[in-house]
Amino acid sequence: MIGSKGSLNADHCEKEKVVFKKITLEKLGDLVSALKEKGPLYAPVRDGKAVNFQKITKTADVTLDFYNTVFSPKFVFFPQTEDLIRYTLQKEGAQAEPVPIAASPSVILGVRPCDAKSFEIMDRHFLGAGIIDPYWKNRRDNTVVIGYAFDPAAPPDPADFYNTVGIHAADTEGSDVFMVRKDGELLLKGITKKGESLLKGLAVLDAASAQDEAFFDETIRKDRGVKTRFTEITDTAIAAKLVGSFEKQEIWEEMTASCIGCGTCTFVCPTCYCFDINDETLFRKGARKRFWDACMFTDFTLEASGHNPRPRIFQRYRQKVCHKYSYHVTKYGCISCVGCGRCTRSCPVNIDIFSIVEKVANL
Amino acid sequence: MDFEPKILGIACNWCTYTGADLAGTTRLKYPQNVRTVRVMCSSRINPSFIIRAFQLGADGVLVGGCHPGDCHYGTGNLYARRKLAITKKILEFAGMDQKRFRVEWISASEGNKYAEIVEEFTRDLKALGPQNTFRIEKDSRERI
Amino acid sequence: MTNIKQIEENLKREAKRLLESKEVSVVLAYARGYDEHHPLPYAARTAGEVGNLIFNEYCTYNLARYLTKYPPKTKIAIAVKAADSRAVVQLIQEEKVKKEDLVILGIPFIGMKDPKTGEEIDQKTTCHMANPVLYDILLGEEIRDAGAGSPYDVLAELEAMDQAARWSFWEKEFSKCIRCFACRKACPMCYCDPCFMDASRPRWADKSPTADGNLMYHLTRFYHLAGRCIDCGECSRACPMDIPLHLFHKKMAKECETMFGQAAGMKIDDKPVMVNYGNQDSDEMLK
Amino acid sequence: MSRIGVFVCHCGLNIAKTVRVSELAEFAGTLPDVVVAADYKFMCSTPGQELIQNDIKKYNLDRVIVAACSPLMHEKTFRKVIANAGLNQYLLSIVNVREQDAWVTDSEDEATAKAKALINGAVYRARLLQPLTARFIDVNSDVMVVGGGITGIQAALELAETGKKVYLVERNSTIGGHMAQFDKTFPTLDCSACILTPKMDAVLQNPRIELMTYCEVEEVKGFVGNFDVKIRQKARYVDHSKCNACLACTEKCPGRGTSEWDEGLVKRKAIYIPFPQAVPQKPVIDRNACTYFKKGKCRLCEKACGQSAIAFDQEDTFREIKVGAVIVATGYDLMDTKPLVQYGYGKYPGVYHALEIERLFNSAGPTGGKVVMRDGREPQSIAILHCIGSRDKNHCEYCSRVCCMYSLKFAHLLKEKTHGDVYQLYIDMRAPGKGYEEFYNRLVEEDVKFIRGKAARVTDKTDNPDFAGKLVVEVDDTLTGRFATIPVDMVVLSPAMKPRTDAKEMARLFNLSTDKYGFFMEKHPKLAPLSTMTEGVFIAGACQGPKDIPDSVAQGTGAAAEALTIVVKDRLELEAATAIVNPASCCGCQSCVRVCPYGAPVFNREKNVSEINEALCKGCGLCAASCPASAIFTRHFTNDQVMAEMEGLMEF
Repeated sequence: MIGSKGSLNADHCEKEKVVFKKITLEKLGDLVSALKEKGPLYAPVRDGKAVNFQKITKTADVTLDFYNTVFSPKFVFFPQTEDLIRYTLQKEGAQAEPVPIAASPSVILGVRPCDAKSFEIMDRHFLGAGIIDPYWKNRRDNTVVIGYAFDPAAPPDPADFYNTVGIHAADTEGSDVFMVRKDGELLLKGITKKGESLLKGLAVLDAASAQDEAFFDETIRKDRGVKTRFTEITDTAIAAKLVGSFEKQEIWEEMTASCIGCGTCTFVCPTCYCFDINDETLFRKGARKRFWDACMFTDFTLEASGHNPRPRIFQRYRQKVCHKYSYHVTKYGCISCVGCGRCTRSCPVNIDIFSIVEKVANL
Repeated sequence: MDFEPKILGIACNWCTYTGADLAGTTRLKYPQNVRTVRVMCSSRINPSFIIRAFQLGADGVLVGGCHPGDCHYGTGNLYARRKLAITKKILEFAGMDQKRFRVEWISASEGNKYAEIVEEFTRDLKALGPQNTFRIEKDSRERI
Repeated sequence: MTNIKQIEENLKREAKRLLESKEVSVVLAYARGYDEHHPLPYAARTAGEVGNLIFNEYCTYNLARYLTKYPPKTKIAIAVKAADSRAVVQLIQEEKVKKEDLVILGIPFIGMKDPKTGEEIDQKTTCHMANPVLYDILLGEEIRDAGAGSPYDVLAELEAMDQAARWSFWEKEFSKCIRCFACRKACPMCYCDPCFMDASRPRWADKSPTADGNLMYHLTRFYHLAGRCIDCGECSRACPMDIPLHLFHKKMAKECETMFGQAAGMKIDDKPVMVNYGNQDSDEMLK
Repeated sequence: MSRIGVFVCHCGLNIAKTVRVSELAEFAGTLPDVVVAADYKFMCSTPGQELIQNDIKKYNLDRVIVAACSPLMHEKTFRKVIANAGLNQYLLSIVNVREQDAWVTDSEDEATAKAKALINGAVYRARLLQPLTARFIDVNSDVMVVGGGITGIQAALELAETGKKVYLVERNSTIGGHMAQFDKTFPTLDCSACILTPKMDAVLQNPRIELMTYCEVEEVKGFVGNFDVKIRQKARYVDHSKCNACLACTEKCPGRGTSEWDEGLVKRKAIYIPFPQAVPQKPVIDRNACTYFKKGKCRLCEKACGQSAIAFDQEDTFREIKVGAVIVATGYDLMDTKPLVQYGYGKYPGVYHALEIERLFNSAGPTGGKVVMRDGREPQSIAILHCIGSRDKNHCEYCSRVCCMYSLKFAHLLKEKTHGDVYQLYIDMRAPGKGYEEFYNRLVEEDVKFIRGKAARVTDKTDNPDFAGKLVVEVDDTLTGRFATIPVDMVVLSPAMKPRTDAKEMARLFNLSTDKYGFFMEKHPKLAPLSTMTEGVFIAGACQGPKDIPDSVAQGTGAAAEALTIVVKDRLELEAATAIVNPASCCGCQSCVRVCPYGAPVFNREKNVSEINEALCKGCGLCAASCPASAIFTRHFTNDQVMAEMEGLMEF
């Protein structure tokens, strides 16, 4: 399980010095305003049918009445597009300047436990692979994550499977502050030092009672009982199974037959980190940009010669599954999936990645 | 200074480009706002060229071809007419002022027509002012 | 209207018959997904697999998209609803599939639901037809009292806007695009692979999702589908950002119908309008 | 990185008067990738050319931009200049700063600013230019002429005269066409056979003409200079290599078929030559009329033949020929007048159409040249009805051009032969040819009754007892404004000339376009009336539209000259700026195949991609603009080149 491997950001606070606060939901606006003063705030906003994290400009936009967002909040640390270098073409050649890596202290409010966990998985790649990605690191270091427990009373979405990958509906792991909803109130508990100092600096918060604390702990306990799906998978076992099934082309073709090859699943995924880098010029000005790419696209592996090692959809889908549940285990010690169910929910043809993983596990 | 619109012209080699040359040979005067790309046939024009021209900051786009029926390649401009007609509808529905996109059939002998159209188009575009609908704002290309 | 359970039964019966008689080697239909509200496009290849087939209100997806992935001469049976059948017709026009290789299983049904929202799909957001335009076997009774109205009614609001308002509408919508390309991949008519957007010479639009690149992508795609879009609404349903792409496609379909007198995917011997010209064409179209 | 040289021409004062040329060169010098920029009085002069060539060598240039007059003027000149300096000629960009800049404004500022933008556009484009090589193909020097009417005969004879080998393909068993059916020709009234038969004979005698009668073109492949044509030789059931044309067979034959040559007015034998002067003079067997083929016995012809030339077991054979150019001269059909029931053709025996009348006049015709009707009577009164089907929006909107004149000819001949009353019912009298108006004037003198009005109806029902037994022609006389009824014995219809019934099929074979009536379309109505959209295929005569004999003959000669321009060459230079498909991107939608006017793209079903036959491609770029996948590159006008040029033009 992921949790057993520990976290790279482990600066968890001591039990006895717990910072525990609360605020009524009516005063959510005040909390939002207070957080906004600390720096850029990212929080869930309803736009049409969907709720998504957005950089908050209007306090009233923030909503905490949602199951989960369509997109994961990974973009706060890893934006879909960012300029790395900006340049001007001149007679003598290009004049280029790197874009300074500057992130102001910011807060993400309302992150579900599975998403909070995803940040730690991404840390292994961006910080722990021998090369530290300065863009990721800078933003991670400067951001406080306020986690938000799933409501134990509400049934989980059928697409979700976070507890089968070892994450519970109210896991505090990955969060700096963890938030539980109690009737008309929000209970906020500091999980890390970063989180505690944020809470301490928020005058709008009230002190929480022992009763509140009991409710908080009870919610976490109850949420451990929330079941998403029933097949249990273990990282190393599934990793090995996948390696063994790699050559079974027919099975893969059948399992992925309905995939249309769009990039939706990878773009909504909290743990997909593949990107492309491209120089984009208009007139004489341009930028070297980094932006999300998707292994489901035909041109993801297209080589300059015209050769494509993964020309077919089943090969690309297999790559996605193998990467998340096998190669990632080998390389970073855990699977790269938090069971948030986003890919399944967003898939235009209702493909469920976990059903495929289950099939492979049962081969 | 007065607003001087930039017009991107795309002219077919056989009729409109030759007609534009004729306007010069006969020393007709018209505004210098049009910059022309020569293509072999109006049917060569990919509708994306028109969209791109507006993105690049053209205040107007003028496409010129042979009169239908007189195409050097026989039927090229008949296809072009459909392509450009639908392009016009796309621009219009996207919210581009359709007066900024003109398609004219100008034969090799119609130097005066060419000059008149450029004159008229320039005047119209001056009245419309700068095109800021599709124009790429160079500094706002980044997003988070 | 035939009961949906009955349609499912008919579908299974015909699929079994077609596969057993070897009339076809594949039946394209739907199977249960991770739950019954989320069906999966499914290709049954044996009579034994027919048991996996289902049909319910959530079987929205336009299966014509899968036709082009089979090698030529594969005998395929395909389950189609009204708009889906038009996609098949359009593909036949474009010679991507041959009529003689297909057994079209027509489904006359109104009241499909969007699996993502669970809500019933408003007919006006699709081609507003109840019966398939072409089929070999109809899996239910033809619907005679289909709702009134035109598929273009939903355009009224946008059409009434002035140009600036329309631009700000589309500018906002296109700026949402994340280039996941679900729209083009879900589209039964978008069978180019690679797409013009994947070309590197020239890059029609920046590879990163910039607002201007999004504009170029979508407008060009609207052009590529002008006269070809059969108005199934799949693009808008596939879009994770809820961009109402179908509205633009509808407008182009309406314009093509007005100018060229031909709607997409209605007759197999029509020639696609954008690779054709006609005697009725006039310079009025350019006004 | 490119190394671009920019050369600004003053053109004396033509450019320099309005454009500040040195400022322009200076500006060009500041642009990225431009390594040298210079201006000079006359770039096209020898010193100007040397300046460019020296700089190419000195600065190792790989792209050249010349800002001067229109590319339509001097692009070829400068291409040669850079080619002589060792650069590929397509690595040149011309900036038009004269016709489209200096000459169209008086403002120095405006002209200079525009010139800068144009040069910038050229620099953007030049970076992406690709070297192209002109390709040559060998040319087959033979020509095929399809159609052995007067037009085809003329074309074949003219070509053979130049020493070229000609295949003359005719579907009938003789050449001669419609002209062989005519008796006299207007306006000179000389005998048709007298002027035609020597030409037919000349064809037969010419060793360079291979006459292929009773043949049809089955398939055409290839392209200009190299057409592969498959020809079906229909079974004649007579071995012409053995036949000595004694025609003993035809005398013995008991079979009866309908004489096509006599427009069905009489019967002919089952083994027959169509008419006495037919070329070749060798018979064929009409299977449908032959007793042996119908009943299984007879074979009288076989017994009569001393050469053992009769071959009942003959079958159609096929032959492939290679030619460099094709002339299509397939002629016309006369409109079938039966559907125009108001004129009673086919209902009243006294109604004839124009070709039938021609046969009645002819001394070799069914009546030996006497004008007697189907019932044996000599007509005492005859009405000639013009514009039957022609100039009629319901049938053929066009004027058939020849009917007025031949109707006048008929009037003259009828007058001469019957001394009866002859009426001309016409809408307008059209006589625009040489000697035609004079001919009309002559007829006016000849006591022919001209009634200006289109005949409305021909009927045999009448209340007037004087008209009993007559055909009554009803007409609105537009000169008197009165409705007239004319009792006559005979009615002659002058029907429209129409495209051959199989013209569409023929058009498909040769990839020709047809106009809305079905006549073959010329490439340009004025400047290329004999060329078609398929290079190397020419059209002549009435297959392009109604024509009289002089025009047809002139076109035959013209088409021969056109064909000669191709086959006179050993090799043909192909357009270098053609389109090419990138098979890796092609989605197989066949849009290119559907739109190309030249049939250059062909769909390869095996690979599921389109391929372009560059020999057919003219480089218009329609396919590239129609390709949704951007898989087609129109060389020299590729998408990236055009887009880059636009970017450069819009920068300033």
